[in-house]
Amino acid sequence: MKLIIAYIQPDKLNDVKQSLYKASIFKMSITNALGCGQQMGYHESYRGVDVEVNLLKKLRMEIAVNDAYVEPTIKAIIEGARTGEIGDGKIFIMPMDRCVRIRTGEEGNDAIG
Amino acid sequence: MKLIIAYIQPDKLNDVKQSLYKASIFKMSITNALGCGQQMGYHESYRGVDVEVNLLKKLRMEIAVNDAYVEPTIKAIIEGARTGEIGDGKIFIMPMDRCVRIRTGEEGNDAIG
Amino acid sequence: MKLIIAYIQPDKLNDVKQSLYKASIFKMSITNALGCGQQMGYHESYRGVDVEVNLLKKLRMEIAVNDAYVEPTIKAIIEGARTGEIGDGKIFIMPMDRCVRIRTGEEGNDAIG
Amino acid sequence: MFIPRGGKKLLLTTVALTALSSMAFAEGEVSELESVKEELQTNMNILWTAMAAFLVFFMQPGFAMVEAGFTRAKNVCNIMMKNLMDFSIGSVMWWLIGFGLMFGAGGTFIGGGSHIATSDYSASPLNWTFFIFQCVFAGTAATIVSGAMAERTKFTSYLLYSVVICGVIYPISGHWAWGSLFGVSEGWLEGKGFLDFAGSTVVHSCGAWLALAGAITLGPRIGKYSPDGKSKAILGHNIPMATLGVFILWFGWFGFNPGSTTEASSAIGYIAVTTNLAAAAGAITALLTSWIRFGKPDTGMSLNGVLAGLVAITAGCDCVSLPGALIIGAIAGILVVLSVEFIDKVLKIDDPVGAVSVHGVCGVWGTLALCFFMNEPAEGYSAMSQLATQLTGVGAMFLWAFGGGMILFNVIKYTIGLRTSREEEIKGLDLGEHGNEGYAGFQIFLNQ
Amino acid sequence: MFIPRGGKKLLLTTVALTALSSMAFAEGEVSELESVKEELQTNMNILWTAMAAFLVFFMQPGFAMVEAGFTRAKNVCNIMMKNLMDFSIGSVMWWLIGFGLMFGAGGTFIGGGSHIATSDYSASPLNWTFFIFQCVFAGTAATIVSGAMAERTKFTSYLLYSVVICGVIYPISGHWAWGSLFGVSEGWLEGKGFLDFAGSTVVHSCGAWLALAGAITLGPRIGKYSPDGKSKAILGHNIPMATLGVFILWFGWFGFNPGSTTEASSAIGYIAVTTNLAAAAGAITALLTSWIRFGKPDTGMSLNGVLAGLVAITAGCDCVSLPGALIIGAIAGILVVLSVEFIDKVLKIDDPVGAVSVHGVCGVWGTLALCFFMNEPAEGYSAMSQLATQLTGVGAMFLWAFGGGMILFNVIKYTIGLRTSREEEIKGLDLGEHGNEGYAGFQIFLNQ
Amino acid sequence: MFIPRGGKKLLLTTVALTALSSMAFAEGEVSELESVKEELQTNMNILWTAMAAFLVFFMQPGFAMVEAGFTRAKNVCNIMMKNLMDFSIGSVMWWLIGFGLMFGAGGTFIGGGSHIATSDYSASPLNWTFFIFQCVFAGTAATIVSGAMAERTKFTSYLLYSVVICGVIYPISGHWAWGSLFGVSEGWLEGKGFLDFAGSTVVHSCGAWLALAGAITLGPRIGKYSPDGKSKAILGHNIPMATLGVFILWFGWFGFNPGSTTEASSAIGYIAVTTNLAAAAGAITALLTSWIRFGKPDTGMSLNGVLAGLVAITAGCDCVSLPGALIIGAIAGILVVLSVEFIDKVLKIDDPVGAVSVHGVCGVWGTLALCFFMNEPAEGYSAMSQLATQLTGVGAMFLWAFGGGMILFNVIKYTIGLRTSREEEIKGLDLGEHGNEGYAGFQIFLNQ
Ligand SMILES: Nc1ncnc2c1ncn2[C@@H]1O[C@H](COP(=O)(O)OP(=O)(O)O)[C@@H](O)[C@H]1O
Ligand SMILES: Nc1ncnc2c1ncn2[C@@H]1O[C@H](COP(=O)(O)OP(=O)(O)O)[C@@H](O)[C@H]1O
Ligand SMILES: Nc1ncnc2c1ncn2[C@@H]1O[C@H](COP(=O)(O)OP(=O)(O)O)[C@@H](O)[C@H]1O
Repeated sequence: MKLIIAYIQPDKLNDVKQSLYKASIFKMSITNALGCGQQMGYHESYRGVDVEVNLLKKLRMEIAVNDAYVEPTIKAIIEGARTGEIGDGKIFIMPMDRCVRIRTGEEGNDAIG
Repeated sequence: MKLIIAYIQPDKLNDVKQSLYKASIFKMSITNALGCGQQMGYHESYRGVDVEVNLLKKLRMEIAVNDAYVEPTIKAIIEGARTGEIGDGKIFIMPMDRCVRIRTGEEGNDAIG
Repeated sequence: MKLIIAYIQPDKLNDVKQSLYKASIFKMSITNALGCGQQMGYHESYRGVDVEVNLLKKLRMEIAVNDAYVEPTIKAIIEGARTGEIGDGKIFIMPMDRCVRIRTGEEGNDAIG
Repeated sequence: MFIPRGGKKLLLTTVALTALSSMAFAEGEVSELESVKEELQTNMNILWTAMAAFLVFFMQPGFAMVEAGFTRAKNVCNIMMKNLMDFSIGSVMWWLIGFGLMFGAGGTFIGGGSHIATSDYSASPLNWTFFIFQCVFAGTAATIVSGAMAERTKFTSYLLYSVVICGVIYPISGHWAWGSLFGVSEGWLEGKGFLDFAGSTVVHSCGAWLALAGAITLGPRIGKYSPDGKSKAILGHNIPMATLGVFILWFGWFGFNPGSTTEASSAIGYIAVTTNLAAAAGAITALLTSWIRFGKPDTGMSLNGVLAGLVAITAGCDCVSLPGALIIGAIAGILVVLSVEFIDKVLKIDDPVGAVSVHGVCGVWGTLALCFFMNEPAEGYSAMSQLATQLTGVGAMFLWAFGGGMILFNVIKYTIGLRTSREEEIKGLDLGEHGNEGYAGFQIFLNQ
Repeated sequence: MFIPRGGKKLLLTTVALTALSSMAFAEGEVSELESVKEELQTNMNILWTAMAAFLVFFMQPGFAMVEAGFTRAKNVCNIMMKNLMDFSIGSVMWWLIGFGLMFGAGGTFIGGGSHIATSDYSASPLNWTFFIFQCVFAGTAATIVSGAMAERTKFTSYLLYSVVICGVIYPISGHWAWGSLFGVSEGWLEGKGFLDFAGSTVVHSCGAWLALAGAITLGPRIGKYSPDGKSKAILGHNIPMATLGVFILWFGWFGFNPGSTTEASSAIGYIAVTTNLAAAAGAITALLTSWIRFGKPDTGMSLNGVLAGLVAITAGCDCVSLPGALIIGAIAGILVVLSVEFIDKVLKIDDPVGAVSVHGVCGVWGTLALCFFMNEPAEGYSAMSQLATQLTGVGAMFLWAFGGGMILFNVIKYTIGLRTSREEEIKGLDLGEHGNEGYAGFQIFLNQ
Repeated sequence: MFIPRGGKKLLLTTVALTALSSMAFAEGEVSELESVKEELQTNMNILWTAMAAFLVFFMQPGFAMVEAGFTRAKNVCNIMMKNLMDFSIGSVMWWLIGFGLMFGAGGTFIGGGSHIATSDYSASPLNWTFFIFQCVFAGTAATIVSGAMAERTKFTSYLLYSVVICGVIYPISGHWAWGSLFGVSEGWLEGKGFLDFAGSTVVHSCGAWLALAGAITLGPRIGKYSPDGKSKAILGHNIPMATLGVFILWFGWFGFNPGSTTEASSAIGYIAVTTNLAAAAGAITALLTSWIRFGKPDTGMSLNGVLAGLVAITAGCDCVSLPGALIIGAIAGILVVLSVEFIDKVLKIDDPVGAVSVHGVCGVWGTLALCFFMNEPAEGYSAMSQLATQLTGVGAMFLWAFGGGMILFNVIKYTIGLRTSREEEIKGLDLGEHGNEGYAGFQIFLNQ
């Protein structure tokens, strides 16, 4: 089992959700995040003073999947999130030992879906 | 050492904290998250237009524990969070290599508690 | 590859960013978190009723690094975040299997930076 | 400026007498001057009373902001809706029956049907302005209750309550003390010489005792008291919003108190000064009291202090001296802090915004206190006998509003139900009752 | 109180006549009394009209709060700026040419140049007060458009629009119905006996039809309609802010309607009562309609219901009966809910705050409905013939404002461009147009 | 309408003279008419002055919203408390000693003890209305300082400051220019013919120079300047809140400027027009200036532009021509942007809301500029000699308020301390000073 963490542009969420759905991946969790990456930030100005914003708003997705689903998930995320421009984001794949469904207590591959 | 990630219903936090305390687990970190799972969302309506809300508000807990604490922690979370209804949440158990306490620089099992 | 998770005091972010920059670590992601730790919380009062706040506001940093960077990253975080007082925070180091850059699809050590 | 007994009634009577006399001497030149003078003064009174009514109307969002600011984000739409609808329903009920019951010709206990749903405005040029002024007062009494019942009341039940308060409860007790203001009827309390210039008792206590009945009948919010009965704080989600609300109320009170002259005269300025001094004093002493009791100057309590001072001065704003106004406000600021604590920690009644303390306790205080701070007491004035009269009024209002409230809310409770389901309360009334969200997009911790 | 035809014009004419007569008999004693009376009454009228103008000015933040509350956090600075600048630009344009075109000497279709950028205030004591009162009315018409064009309009293009509406579009159609109020000119519509006391058509429909043209020309916001044309909800980010806005507007409307007397008289009170009843009725019926149609009482729709009632009563607030006011408001509350749905789901025009339904549909409704609810119709009054006149006015306004709007917005579209770039719309206009952030520090989900 | 020198004083004198004359001829018929006229006009003046005072009072939440909107969420309770308490303390101090020092019988430098904590209101019917009107002016001066000292001032020290400004500093300099308005005393500045109708200098500059002294004594907020002295932006947390504040202030200013007539006359309308034009022009030019300098139209600066225009027109709102008003406002809008930058980047003084630029720089500009834009200058009027007088007033105010402020704040600094601890400033004053939280439940990034 793997836990897939993806950072994407906030406005790409709907596209990513669509392409995940197409790949039959329906479960995920999302948090707000600020990201610092190759995209160098932008400049706001506030009352005449320049503000260098180098922490950009990103969405962080967490998807727990069985091993067989790793590749399709990565592919689907890339498909939904890629624009080809800097700032598109990253995907991190982490090993996961166990997964438990709180409602039933069941574990493992069944619990994930 | 393991990092335990749990998604629970927001209103279950106090119950989970209580049952964790009873199991002598006092340290944890919490973030807000939006979750998409078996629970199919609900319908709000806004000015007459139906809104399908399929990202539900969840709390995400992160608890780093020594191996001996994994089972008690899982048990405690389930005890506190279970209602038996869809949406109760999931627990993910991840391997963790090291743990460092910033204040003292100490590492490993001592740093976690 | 490792994923380094650090919980720090919110007002230490700038210092930590500085010391990470000095160690040539430029990429990171940040979320808000509430933390429960050795620091025992504090008391607000609201309209005469005491409020025990035991979930303190923390920042959660996530930094994906190649193995060679693990030590410098930990050192830099400690340098930036340490005050010596309770509440300074924790660092968790997690194994990471793969890293993918969404924009290019490239993987591994190159994708991380 | 001191208006010895019966408050505003005399002013109107004077106007009426003038009108009479000017009619009597209609042929003479002087009387022509008189009639021009009266016509102009009446227009001025209309102008003033209308402006004051608008200011009092503006207290509605003030109440909404205070209540919402002191409660949780997940119930904010529901609170907005309650405040919007109680005034809307109240306005219609006021026209349908409220005004008639309060001011129509009738007995000393209840006004008559002479002004039920009337469209006739020929009687006196001030009439419709008087009507709207009294309408926004009724709306104020109605909306006070909302805060004490916040975060757990069924919306339908609240709507029902709104129908009853503006249609029946407020007008009847209002008739007792103010029935004669319209000139066709007189209430038993004003007959006794009860003084309540702008409504510490008639408006504020009326709302507060209903609020108390509501809060008791509902029971506390989930999580307000720990299993061992210790009070726990449920934090308000937006203190600047509550502060804006308090400032709006303070602003509106300049219509509430000085406007109750319903006449453009120098009394306006004096009443504005007493009102302002009492509010300021209430803020200062509430600040200090909270500082002493809780170790830090508490924002919520200081805001309550302003309202406490304002409620307290309302009864005597026309007749107390300036040092009197200062003292009345100052003591109200202390009282409100102690009362909030007492009701919360000892009585264990959950009143999220402190409505009972602000409008009830300080309303009583102000109604009684005026006896001792008269600016220019009339010849033979006795503070103790006035106090007896005031006590009668205060007691009658408590029996009526609290008793009536207990009956009303219990009838609702055992018929259509007064409280939302546990699940709805936890998820928030916005989703449960309205299917709406107050702050879409904002990330908010919902664990309380 | 009923002012048979021509609305406020007669009032001023009476004053003028009185002035005349008092001059004619300047030697007699009575005329001295007359002139004192007139002087005092004029001062009172100035006082009242000025206060009313300030209340109407205060509607500006009301509109800003409603619009911002019903839209997303990422565009909130842009919305604030539009509301600030349309009034600022409008005020300057009004002085430069708007007032002259609307009220200056000229033909029945357009006023003349006699009051272009004038600094002369000697003509009549009321003049400058009249000027500021009419200025804030123009500002109201201008700002209505902002809501319908929210979240996707280029800022520069919006500024350009502001110049044109207050400088040209509003004053010209305003001249048709109200030109004679200043006393030097008369419009063709008022000549026909068109009744629109405070501007259901002249102000609100004018803004609404321009808004409709703008919303059509812009097209819907990204994500408002799914590829198969289904309407999707884009949630407003701050419902308490929208509610505060509605209450502020309600408050301001007490300047808008009663203030349109521009005279301190007993009509103020009556108009305040009709206005308040219609607003309350609109809130109640919109609540019920949304409850029936969507299963829960919707906050946004109830708020729109208040505004619907207010817009509808504006035309006839002086002349309809009280049951009439109640019915006009109540039907407006139903209409607005159905209209918002119709425009959104059937016409598929994206109007984020429902401006076209509130100000356009209910403006038309109110302008026509007054024919059937006259309080004291004049001898020989025929509802049907009045309806014909009203229909002429309503139709002329639609042609003028919608037609003019389509031309204006299309010219802008094909020259400097009307809509922001796709990327800017997605990231938010605050960053794109202003480089600002509305809620720095707050964590907000930006995925919509 | 032009009131040549001494401003409002003459108006009151005229009234007094009329009163006198009507007494002299008490037997004749004409004088009876005179006395009726005066009685009615006085009631009207009371009505107007009271309403204006309420509008000016309402500026208090305006200031609170602007200050809070432009600063960080973690200090919002503290800012609310400062704004609440400075007015509350100010009101009490004003009654205790302020009013007496400013208007009591005394010398030309300082008023006397004749009206210290008085409860006597028999002297003139307008007195108490005059008292409350002046009280809210004092409150305005006091609250200006809060913004410049935001986010780092100890709460106790701020309370102490509030006692001193309303009790001593403002009344004394106020006496110089306006002492004679009450009729029992005259200040040296008005004696010289200094013109400041509604207080560009007397109120706004007074507050601003105190604010400057406060900001200098405090030093900048942590993180405002990088180690190498580069200015860094600290973002305001709530721009819609700041915008609402500015609109409320604009609304209140219609009480501030037109209200300063303290008389219901046609001047009200004219002053409302000049005030509105200057505000609009200030908004437009500040928008353009920020656009040119920063590449995008900045929201914060446009909001400051409105206030700049309003402050600048305050001194001459009664006497400048309309094009003059437009130019005065327009230049103020440019000045404020440049001044904010200059103070921030060159002088490196940290004024979070731009109070010194808005109220100080534009206050001076407006006080001087009126000399050149007189609408109907009196015979023999010389702009240059008037300028000399104005410069005297402006200079005297600077010396008094800035000098007094430096002494006051340094005394506080070296006794009880002026600034909160570093830790408290970083965690936020809400937690540190009050143990409160402004937005409980909302997730907010606290890393600044
Ligand atoms: N090494 C890393 N550790 C943690 N987060 C990262 C890392 N690299 C990138 N991110 C996250 O991914 C986001 C996008 O990265 P960025 O470098 O801007 O895009 P790209 O890969 O297209 O150049 C960043 O804003 C940050 O949130
Ligand atoms: N595979 C997954 N990956 C990431 N998060 C998940 C996954 N499955 C569930 N979750 C999280 O857990 C929450 C509860 O899951 P849900 O399926 O609704 O409950 P249940 O397991 O009781 O059916 C979801 O809202 C989501 O936040
Ligand atoms: N075992 C743990 N699991 C998850 N989070 C932890 C754990 N221990 C500490 N934290 C996080 O680190 C923060 C700081 O920990 P704390 O114990 O207060 O500091 P210190 O290590 O200096 O005593 C906590 O508030 C919490 O967010």
